[in-house]
Amino acid sequence: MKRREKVEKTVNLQVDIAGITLKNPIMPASGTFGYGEEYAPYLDLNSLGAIVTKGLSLNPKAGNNTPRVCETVGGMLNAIGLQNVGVEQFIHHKMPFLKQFDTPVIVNFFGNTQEEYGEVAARLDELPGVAGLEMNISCPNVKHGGIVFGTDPKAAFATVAAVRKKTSKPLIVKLTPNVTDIQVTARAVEDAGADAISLINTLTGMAVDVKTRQPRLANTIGGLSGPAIRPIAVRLVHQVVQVVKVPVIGIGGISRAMDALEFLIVGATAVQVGTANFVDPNAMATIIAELKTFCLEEGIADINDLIGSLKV
Amino acid sequence: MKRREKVEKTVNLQVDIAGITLKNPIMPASGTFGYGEEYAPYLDLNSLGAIVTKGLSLNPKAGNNTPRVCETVGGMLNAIGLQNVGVEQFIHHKMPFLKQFDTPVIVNFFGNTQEEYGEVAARLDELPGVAGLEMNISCPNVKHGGIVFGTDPKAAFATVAAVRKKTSKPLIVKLTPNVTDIQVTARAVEDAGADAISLINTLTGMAVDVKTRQPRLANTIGGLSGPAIRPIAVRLVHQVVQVVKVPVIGIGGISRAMDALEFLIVGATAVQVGTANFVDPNAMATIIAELKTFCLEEGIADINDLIGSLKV
Amino acid sequence: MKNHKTIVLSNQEVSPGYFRMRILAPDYTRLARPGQFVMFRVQRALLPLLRRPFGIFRAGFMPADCDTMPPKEFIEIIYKVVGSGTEIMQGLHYGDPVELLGPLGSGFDLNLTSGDSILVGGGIGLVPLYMLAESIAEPSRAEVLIGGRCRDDIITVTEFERLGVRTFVSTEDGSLGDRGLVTKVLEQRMEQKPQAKVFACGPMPMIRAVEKICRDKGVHLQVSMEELMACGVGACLGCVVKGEGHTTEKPSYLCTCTVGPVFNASDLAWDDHQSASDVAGGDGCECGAKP
Amino acid sequence: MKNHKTIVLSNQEVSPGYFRMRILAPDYTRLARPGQFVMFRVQRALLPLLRRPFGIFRAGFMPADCDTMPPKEFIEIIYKVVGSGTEIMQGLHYGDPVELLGPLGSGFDLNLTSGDSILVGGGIGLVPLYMLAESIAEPSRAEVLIGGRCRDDIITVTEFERLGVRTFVSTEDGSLGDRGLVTKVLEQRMEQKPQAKVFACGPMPMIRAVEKICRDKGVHLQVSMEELMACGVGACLGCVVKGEGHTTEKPSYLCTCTVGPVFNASDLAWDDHQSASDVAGGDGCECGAKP
Ligand SMILES: Cc1cc2nc3c(=O)[nH]c(=O)nc-3n(C[C@H](O)[C@H](O)[C@H](O)COP(=O)(O)OP(=O)(O)OC[C@H]3O[C@@H](n4cnc5c(N)ncnc54)[C@H](O)[C@@H]3O)c2cc1C
Ligand SMILES: Cc1cc2nc3c(=O)[nH]c(=O)nc-3n(C[C@H](O)[C@H](O)[C@H](O)COP(=O)(O)OP(=O)(O)OC[C@H]3O[C@@H](n4cnc5c(N)ncnc54)[C@H](O)[C@@H]3O)c2cc1C
Ligand SMILES: Cc1cc2nc3c(=O)[nH]c(=O)nc-3n(C[C@H](O)[C@H](O)[C@H](O)COP(=O)(O)O)c2cc1C
Ligand SMILES: Cc1cc2nc3c(=O)[nH]c(=O)nc-3n(C[C@H](O)[C@H](O)[C@H](O)COP(=O)(O)O)c2cc1C
Ligand code: FES
Ligand code: FES
Repeated sequence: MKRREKVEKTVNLQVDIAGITLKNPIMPASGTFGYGEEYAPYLDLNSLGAIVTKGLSLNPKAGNNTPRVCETVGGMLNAIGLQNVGVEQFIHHKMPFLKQFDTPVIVNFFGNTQEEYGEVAARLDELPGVAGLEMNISCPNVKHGGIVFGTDPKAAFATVAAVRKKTSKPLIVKLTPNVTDIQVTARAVEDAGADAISLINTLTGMAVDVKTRQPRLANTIGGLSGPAIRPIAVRLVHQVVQVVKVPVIGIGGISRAMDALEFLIVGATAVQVGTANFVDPNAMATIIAELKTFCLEEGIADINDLIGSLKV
Repeated sequence: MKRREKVEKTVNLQVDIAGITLKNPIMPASGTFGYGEEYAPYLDLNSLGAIVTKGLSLNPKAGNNTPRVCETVGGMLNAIGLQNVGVEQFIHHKMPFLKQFDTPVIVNFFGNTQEEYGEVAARLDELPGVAGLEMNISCPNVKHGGIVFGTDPKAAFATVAAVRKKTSKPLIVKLTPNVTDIQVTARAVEDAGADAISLINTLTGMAVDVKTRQPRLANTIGGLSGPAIRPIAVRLVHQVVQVVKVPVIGIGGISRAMDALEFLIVGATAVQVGTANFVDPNAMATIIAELKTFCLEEGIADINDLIGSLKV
Repeated sequence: MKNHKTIVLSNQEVSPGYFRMRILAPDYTRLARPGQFVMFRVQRALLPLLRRPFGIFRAGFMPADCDTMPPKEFIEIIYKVVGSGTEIMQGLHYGDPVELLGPLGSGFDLNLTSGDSILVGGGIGLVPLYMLAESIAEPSRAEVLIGGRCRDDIITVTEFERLGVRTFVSTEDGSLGDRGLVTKVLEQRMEQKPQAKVFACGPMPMIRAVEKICRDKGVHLQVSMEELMACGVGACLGCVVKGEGHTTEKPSYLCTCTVGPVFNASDLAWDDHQSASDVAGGDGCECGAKP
Repeated sequence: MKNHKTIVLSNQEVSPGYFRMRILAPDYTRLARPGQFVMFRVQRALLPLLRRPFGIFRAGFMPADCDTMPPKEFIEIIYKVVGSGTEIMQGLHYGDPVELLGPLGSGFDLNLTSGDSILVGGGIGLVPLYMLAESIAEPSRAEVLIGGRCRDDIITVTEFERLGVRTFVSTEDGSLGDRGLVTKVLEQRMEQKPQAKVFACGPMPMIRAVEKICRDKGVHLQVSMEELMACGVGACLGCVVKGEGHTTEKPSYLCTCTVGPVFNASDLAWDDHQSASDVAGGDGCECGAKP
């Protein structure tokens, strides 16, 4: 009661990521929000900090065999196989819808080779209405025997540097958590010209149906996401903000404002909400509202004051 | 109903790890079962496949400041700081109790330096009643600026090789999951003379109290364990069994027989139960009983037939 | 298509292991079409994490509480207890808070029901067929073949009969109705009604057998498919089935949640067709009935 | 020390946000000592994962169901709703399955209660003090100082009075009893009863203040401590407090769950003593009472 009296009446939720101004620090995580239109019936897309699309490749990709998803304790595994409509279809059939909104569109993309990464970036660079690119480097590098771009700092540097040459749009690089030392990767992509870093992508995991003795995913191994992974994600963001100057977007297991706040407090400038969209199509709207309430109750006039305010 | 008729009447649960014969593949994970005596009031220690002790160091270790534990979704973080009574006290005050049981005792240990690892191993090597040693290589290497022995394959190799010289007892090496490529570490420790490999130790994680803006653990970062991490653990065991010949012990988020079976099916010869002991002090007894029932129902006469029976 | 934060109205076991739940559901009588489904959130907690998909059995009105209040709309689902989510569901009571996302997906094509119709359902597969039967203009020209492993799996017989739809019951173990697979009955009925269109929902092996029979006879078939789902709205791409002409080189995947769950059988690929329901259907019969 | 798979007998709100739960608990009247606690498993599901520690408020017998059956034993706990676990607890009803591990930990030293005793409790800290009061041979020589932030936090007053123990109530905002900290009352009562031994349980700032007062006056103090716990049996080493003589160079940590929760204050370190309860006690008062 007494506390309420001290409260500020307004709160600024606006944040800035590499020149992109977000109304608030909440946006969907790639691959969990389709191309935006899937959730438009449930959520006002204008209320979001940004819209992040499903990962695009140069050509359409059909994805993996099913089963593609399964639930685990506090999380889920997926092996969608990066199914997507490809960059051209996106431009013609998905972008017009997204342009209607007063919300920055961040396009997530990937390639099978360094060249392909560059080609997609170049194509998207020309595209009006795209506020920024998010580059997913968690894909297997087909030229180098399937090692993942993001797990080898040298490959990460080279790929980001190649993309950097192809676009002047804000470039966010999305890191995989499946590495020994995230700080090395983070510095490599910053050095290669990333304007921002987002993390984490999914942790690789596996589940077995003990009756059939088959993996629960057709692809055997998949990506683990959801609340279960949040502590790992918070730790990784904490480690990355210590060694880079570019802004960081925190991702992993965010379902509520409390969860988003953990990332902001350790130093993320914004966050992405993934699996929680499946659980509650309105999750991001609730998080934004709760964030505001939290700031009001704690007397925080500007959310930027919270960012990196961890007391250790 | 019909199925029950086909059932075998008995089932062999006995497995063999590096010359240690276990009545069944179920044993506690180090650090979650004290020195055995803590759980003796709740569980018949004779019913277990083995007893694995809290990690021992050469000298007693006091551990970290509190808070040392906190719950996360489907898991928990801990930063106990390897508090233990030290090898001498263990020998004089804990071992006599453990010797009463007809259950192999596996002693988990660690060192701050390569030499210390060797010294502890040498001291335990003389000790009658110790069936095997489990070497925890997830500790920061103080001589090399705090990098963790287990995250650098060369350091892992050297440390295991040093310990190997000091003991002729079965040597199990316990791997950390916080690496880019677990297969490299696994091969390194096998080459260095490990008789068996156990995994996983905890994943590093962090949680924040958003009101106080402090980390929930005094140590900031801690180890994530519990059901939340099981998919990651199963994946890592799956990857390791493909590249080593020594038996593998699966660990991570096992609460029920179904969970243990996932590890056995991907190829673990035995499993360890950790956090679940806190949740239910009788967890391992229940798991052993459920394992037997599962085998009976599925018509499996010998649990060894299940090991590595994954169908991909 | 809305997410309703709503409540359970009733929840009753209708056969061993099968429950019928009524949920307060504004607008569903107007919006829901036969064959559609909902994503049901069992509880506000994070366990189970994901919503579970259930077919809509029927939508209806409850008598109004008083003269000035409009009557309340509800839907009913029927579910079988198979895992963690449905185990929690069986414990829900009147007033418990739940969430409904829906109605989702495509429905059956009602234009196809103008002539003779044969509805083929296995176990829980009867659920969407009931709402389809409700919508058929001339129920006397429709019949429903109700199959199950044993007598416990035979549900909704009286409900169909009340609609005036002729029912044929069969169980694999003969514990209720004819002994044998529902597909055997289908072959018999198709001989009687060669012009009938077929509508099927049930475990994957049944669906596959039905598809083969219909393809061989050149009969139009609509099937309701099941796949593991995360989102239910086409965003996660988890729930795909293989479309007609699918090959490894040129794969074609269709979302069960948006393009389906009801498909024209001719729009799908039928060789080596894998599905979650293959897994889900694997459990033995525990009813104790003697064959 | 056993793990009982048992049931809830009753669960009632006794003050806003505070619940009293009765749980079927065989053997507890014989085994439980004042100051001990249980590790309570809220539900069989994995959320919340870990058990929650609660002090034993009392152990007793229920009237037998019929003449030939022995009466049933129960314990009672009183808990404040502060987070996910206690939120689920408040929804539990008669018959709901729960698990009790206990009785655990050390208790108060009853030998110290032969003369005058002052019991000091803040909020939920009254819980273990009540069972201590029950065990005091001459209740009239004991008195209990009941403190809280506001009137909602004042619990168990009548229960202590029924035992014949004199009660002194104080709240920080003055909404019930004297206005001010319970430690102010303690100083006053210690002047009246200079020989009294002190027994304290409550939020960490209170405990620290009580310790200082007693140390300054050279009065024997027993405190019940709270720490975050995972196992409750001494296995995880999560729940330690700093022992007397603790330094960074020569640390001394004692398990709250086995050596404690009740300690002689002189066995603990009191400089910069950190504890979970520092965090837990941080919430504002929401009772709405005007100071
Ligand atoms: C469009 C659609 C409509 C459905 N309609 C009904 C219905 O009307 N009544 C009914 O009882 N069931 C229906 N199902 C299946 C139902 O969704 C699953 O039985 C339920 O999700 C299982 O949840 P659980 O937590 O109890 O089981 P889990 O513990 O999640 O899994 C237990 C078993 O159920 C299987 N399963 C889990 N999720 C699904 C799923 N989405 N689809 C198919 N199998 C699954 C798993 O493979 C596993 O074998 C439908 C599924 C779909 C896709
Ligand atoms: C020996 C002992 C006896 C206790 N007796 C009682 C009692 O009689 N009545 C009562 O209401 N509470 C008691 N507590 C505190 C009680 O255990 C916590 O309030 C409870 O665990 C919170 O659970 P939660 O899931 O609701 O909260 P969480 O969501 O887990 O946490 C919410 C808040 O409670 C704090 N908390 C969580 N666990 C503990 C813990 N183990 N100890 C202290 N604070 C904690 C957290 O720091 C956090 O601020 C006791 C604690 C101990 C150690
Ligand atoms: C079904 C699914 C599909 C995903 N697809 C992509 C993708 O196309 N590109 C990408 O960078 N990340 C993808 N991700 C990862 C998410 O963007 C996010 O990094 C991850 O799920 C962790 O966040 P969460 O725990 O909030 O879900 C996907 C995740 C899921 C669950
Ligand atoms: C409180 C706690 C203490 C632990 N201490 C040790 C230890 O001393 N040595 C060790 O090798 N592992 C230790 N571990 C890791 C466990 O042995 C195990 O590898 C990990 O918890 C994963 O298993 P789980 O998910 O079943 O708990 C500890 C884990 C916990 C939770
Ligand atoms: S369930 Fe997510 S796309 Fe169909
Ligand atoms: S709670 Fe585990 S040692 Fe005390």
